[in-house]
Amino acid sequence: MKAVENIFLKGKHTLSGFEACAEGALSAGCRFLGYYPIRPSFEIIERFINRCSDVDGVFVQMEDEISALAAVLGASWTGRKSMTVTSGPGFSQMMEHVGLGVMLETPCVIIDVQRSGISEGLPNAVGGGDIMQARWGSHGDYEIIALAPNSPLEMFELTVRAFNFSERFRTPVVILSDVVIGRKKEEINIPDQKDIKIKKRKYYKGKKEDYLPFKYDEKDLIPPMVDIGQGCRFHVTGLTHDERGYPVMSDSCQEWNVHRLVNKIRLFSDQIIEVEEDQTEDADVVIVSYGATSLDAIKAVKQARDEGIKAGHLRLVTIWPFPEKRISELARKIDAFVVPEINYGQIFYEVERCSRGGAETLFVHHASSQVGQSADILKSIKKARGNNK
Amino acid sequence: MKADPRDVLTGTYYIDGDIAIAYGALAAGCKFLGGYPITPSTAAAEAFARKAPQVGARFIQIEDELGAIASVLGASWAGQKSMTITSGPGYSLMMENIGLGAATETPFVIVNIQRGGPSTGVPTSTGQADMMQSKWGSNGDYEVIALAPDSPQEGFDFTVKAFNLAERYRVPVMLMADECVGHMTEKVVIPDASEIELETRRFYKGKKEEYKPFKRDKSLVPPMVKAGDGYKLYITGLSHDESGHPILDKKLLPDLDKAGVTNKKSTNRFLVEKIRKNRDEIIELREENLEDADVIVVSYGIISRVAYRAVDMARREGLKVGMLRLITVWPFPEDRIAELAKRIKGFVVTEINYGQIVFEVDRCSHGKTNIILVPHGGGSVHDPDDIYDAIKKTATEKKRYQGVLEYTTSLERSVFGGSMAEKYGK
Amino acid sequence: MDKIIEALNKGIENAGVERRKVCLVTDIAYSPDVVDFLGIDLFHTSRGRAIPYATGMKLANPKLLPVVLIGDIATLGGNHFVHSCRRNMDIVVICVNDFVYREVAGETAPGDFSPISFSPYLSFEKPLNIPHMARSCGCVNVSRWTALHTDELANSISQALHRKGLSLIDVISSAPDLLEFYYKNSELRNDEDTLNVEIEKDRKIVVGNFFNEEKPSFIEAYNEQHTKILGDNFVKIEVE
Amino acid sequence: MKASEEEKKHPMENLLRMDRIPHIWCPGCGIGNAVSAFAEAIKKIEYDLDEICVVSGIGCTGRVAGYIKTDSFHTTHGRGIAYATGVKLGNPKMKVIVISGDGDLSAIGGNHLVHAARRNIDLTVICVNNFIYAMTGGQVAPTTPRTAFTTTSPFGNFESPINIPRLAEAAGAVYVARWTALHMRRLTDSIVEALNKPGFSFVEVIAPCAMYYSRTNRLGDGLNMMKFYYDNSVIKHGEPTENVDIGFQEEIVIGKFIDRERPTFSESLKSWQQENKTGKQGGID
Repeated sequence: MKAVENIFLKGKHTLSGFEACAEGALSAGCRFLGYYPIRPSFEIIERFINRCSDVDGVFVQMEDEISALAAVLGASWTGRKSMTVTSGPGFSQMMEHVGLGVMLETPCVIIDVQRSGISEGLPNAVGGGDIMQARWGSHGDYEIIALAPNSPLEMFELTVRAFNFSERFRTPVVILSDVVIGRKKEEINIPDQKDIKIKKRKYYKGKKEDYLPFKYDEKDLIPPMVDIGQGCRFHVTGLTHDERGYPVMSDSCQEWNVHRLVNKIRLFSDQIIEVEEDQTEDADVVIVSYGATSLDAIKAVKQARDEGIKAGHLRLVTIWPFPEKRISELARKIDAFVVPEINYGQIFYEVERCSRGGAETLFVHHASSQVGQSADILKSIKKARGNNK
Repeated sequence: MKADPRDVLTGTYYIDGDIAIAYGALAAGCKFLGGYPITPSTAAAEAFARKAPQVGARFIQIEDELGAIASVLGASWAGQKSMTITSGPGYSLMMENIGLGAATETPFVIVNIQRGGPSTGVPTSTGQADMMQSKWGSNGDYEVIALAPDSPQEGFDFTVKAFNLAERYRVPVMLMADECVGHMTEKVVIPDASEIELETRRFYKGKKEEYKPFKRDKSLVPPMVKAGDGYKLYITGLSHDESGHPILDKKLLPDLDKAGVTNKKSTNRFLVEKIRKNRDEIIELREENLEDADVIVVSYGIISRVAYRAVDMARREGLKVGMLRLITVWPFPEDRIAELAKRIKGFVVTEINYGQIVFEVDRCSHGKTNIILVPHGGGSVHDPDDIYDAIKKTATEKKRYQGVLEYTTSLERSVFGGSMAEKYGK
Repeated sequence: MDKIIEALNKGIENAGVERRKVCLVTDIAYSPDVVDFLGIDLFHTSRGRAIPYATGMKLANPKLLPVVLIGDIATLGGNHFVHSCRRNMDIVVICVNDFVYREVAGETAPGDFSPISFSPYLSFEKPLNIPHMARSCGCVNVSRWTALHTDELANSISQALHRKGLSLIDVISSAPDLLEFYYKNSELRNDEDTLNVEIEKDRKIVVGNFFNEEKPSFIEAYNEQHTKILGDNFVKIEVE
Repeated sequence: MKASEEEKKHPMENLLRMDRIPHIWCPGCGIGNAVSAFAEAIKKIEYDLDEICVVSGIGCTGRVAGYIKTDSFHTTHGRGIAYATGVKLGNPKMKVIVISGDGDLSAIGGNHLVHAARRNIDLTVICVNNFIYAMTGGQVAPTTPRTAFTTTSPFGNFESPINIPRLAEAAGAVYVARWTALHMRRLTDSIVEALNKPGFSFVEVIAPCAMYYSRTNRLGDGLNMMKFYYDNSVIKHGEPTENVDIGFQEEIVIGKFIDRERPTFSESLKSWQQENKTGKQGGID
């Protein structure tokens, strides 16, 4: 086995987004991958498999996506940071276990390489239709964290951050990636392993006999965790449970349990939300974009500015929780939002909601064939300005 | 078309919602149910299984929910009205195939007897937290129709309605009942078959050679054919064109440009358009006292019955309160909400979750009015006093909130000793 | 893959069944030409769910003859496979078995391929013996051929179309350049115990009709049991 | 004479969550027997209790994990084995046991059973087979014998039941045994053997469901049924699993059917990684 410090890449490397994602997972300390192969996510898996014997990682190809996520949840409780990699239809199959992950407060990362269209759709084309699914796809109430990278470097950085968030908030974190970002090759500068901030799991420190798996910290609503095999001999269940982890079927227990699960993210969303803004200070029209469409949005803003239109750009790095406050704030200042998406309206609805009538909201359907083209976005910017003049 | 008298169990019954739903399905001419047992929906499957062999309907208990929904899709293409019955976790498992059903424009009905979630949650108690999931749960874009009954009688009526909508729009229709409705025993009147109006599937009538499964007219809903009638169908969950053929470069090369360019031919956008454009025909609302209302309570399903009491209490106090009950939750009545928002002081939204439909109300009111959510995690229904209190607060509020205000229920106060939001500085 | 379609065409032809009643249910995307060539309906369902899809079709319209052509039988669809065999559901299942073995009967396969990317199993795992699995779940008609055994395969298919209950045909198939290799390295052993037909390194691929027995099919059992209890009140499933 | 504190204690107190007793199972249920056999077996193998993990799915038997005082997980329906696979691979030191019902393991979880056995993951699976879905109120299960009545087979079950030992064997399990709930000593010994066996071991326990299965089929109370199963079982060690089908109220063949050796998943993975490193295995780069 190689010495640990030599395992991680550092310095300049030319990597595709998918490769960067696998490297990011390794750097973040991911040591377990459960997966089922599905196009186009396989490149991440291949990279991880080839690298993971260096770091004593484990991977397993399960019989379907349902069991892939189940295995990841199980492995996470052993103290290994765990992830799964999938794509649209596979993500749909995982939905039940996203709920279990939330309920058992299991840290794990799900990398969803979105593909175009509903059902099988176009397996090789870029898509953006799983945004709302990431938030609402499992039954029952929960909140989730979802990040959308837009460059190979971000694939690396956000993967690391996703693991950090999952450990900090004890929840599944979804990376909503796509093939445009994943297949893009770039020279990226990977920081030294010791400069990468890794969030450690919050472990329980008290007496073993007194451990209660869901006794949460008043400060941040998160219960400290233990690993399997440490001797705490705890029980956890997907049923509504009390702090001992035992099932209790009452509405007050449900309130105690689920309202906290929702609020542990809702009330601390400021610590999660990150947006990237460009020229929004004086803008009349702001484009709200994420992932692959943000590349076109950047172009459109530049073109619009060249034509003398005051356009700005807000890129969602964190998609969920949604930056409600910032959108509301902007809505009061500007004339219109333009939301380009590779779907028929998902984040658009969120922007419309949060603008609260303050600004007009225009949707641009961005077909996967249009990725790389900014004409439609530019047209909408002009239209938005026209409407308000 | 009228219902077939052989399928309709005309009479007055004292049964629970699950059974009423099963009888509704039979009355609607449902001939196939693929199911897997899950509390609290099993009584419906059991009732169907008892009656099915006698009316030529088939019941099969498949090995899991994924199989159940897949068999329903197959049965629908074989030319029969078909349905499945499930609850939260099973519903989550069905997500992939709901997408397939929507993509192939297969008419079928899913009954979801909602329970407290997430995950296994409280299987024997109520919840309403799968509402957003029914619209957004599968990957990619699609639209569905969802109905919310509030009593066993409506369980029967809406099941028939659900089948009619499914056949008319060739779309998955969700009957979003909940545990309370499913397990509540009440009087159910099943009318004579001649009084039950059924929508028949619109079959293609033209020449065989010219048939294209996804070629549509103005209604945006293409006519259907049965499998095995010699139309050489090619039905796929891949993005397809009018003739149903997948749009893919033959060698499945990971070539973005090729795949991208071809998707212009895709019929995917009709999946959303056929519902969005026909929204006005689909949406059904129950409105009460809205004319003079200052505050409108928005609710659906079982919780509307609790809300009625709160509204009653408030009315008696002289507060001008109206009641808006969503019969169709999806598609969402955007225009009506926007219209109402302009002239009232606030919406009070009550649902058994921590905020789902309330966000839609918030979106559609465009910041014109206050929105108060009275949440509940499930396991039981709201205390009407909480709703009453929220109504009163909204009626007297002078301030305009930014965003949804979450009302601190008595349950939250008793469990957490106050408002969580206040405690953590929100 | 074309070879299997060819055999299927021949099989339907030989069986003499009404062609349009045959429905091909698959989880693999085919070129639309296949539909025209075969003159039947094709349903491309989600991964692994072709068997229950066909089950629904058969029960909703018992006159149909669903043929399931499926690649993910052992992985995603494994459970449906197990239980359909148990039920003896009235469908034909053709399993496109495409795991890659580099060495068969001591010969190394030509060409370069990556065992990780294209095999349904990781290369260090023991693959499933599909005929034996089917057998132990209660399936009573099991055969295996390579994709190049066109005539034998067609025979199996036409025989399966006439049979009641589930027939499993395991077809060894993979990249076109390997078909010849597999064909060459196969060995015909009819009525071989399915226990011995495992595909292993350095061993020939055993093909043949392994098993053919009578057992009431799902629909027969359904009709029989309900008639027994309900008598005239029962509406039978009419197949013919 | 007063009982001492020690005597008052339950003999299995260090293994059971006494704060959760009384349990949810009905009087006359066979799951309790399976649990006590399991507890006895754990005691016998003298394994560090901290390094044992029990995973179960959903259903009556799915609740077992909640009563056993080790690290224990009550997961989703049918996915107990998949979850346990993650636990075992994540921490190979753990002894991971899946205890669940027939519906959970063989219906919805059938695929995971097959593939865990094929991979030969080092798990012990104990399946309590009561021929019915009892938690949801008595629906037909894949194990329900022909002609038996249940709520979703109101006119008698017409499907052939699955023979789980045979399925497990065909998939590649290294240890397969079946006992009834009254064969306590033999069942305990069998679980001990299974626990000590590296690889995928499977023990089926035939148990009565006194609430639903017996009621819809008029089979008397739990004890009658247990006695019936006991009296009508024949022990045949090494019997080919194809002969161990179960008919409605017919003879049940029990015993240790399979005990064989195969490399486990971790062993295969390790040797593959070794080969891979020395460059013997081509194909991936």
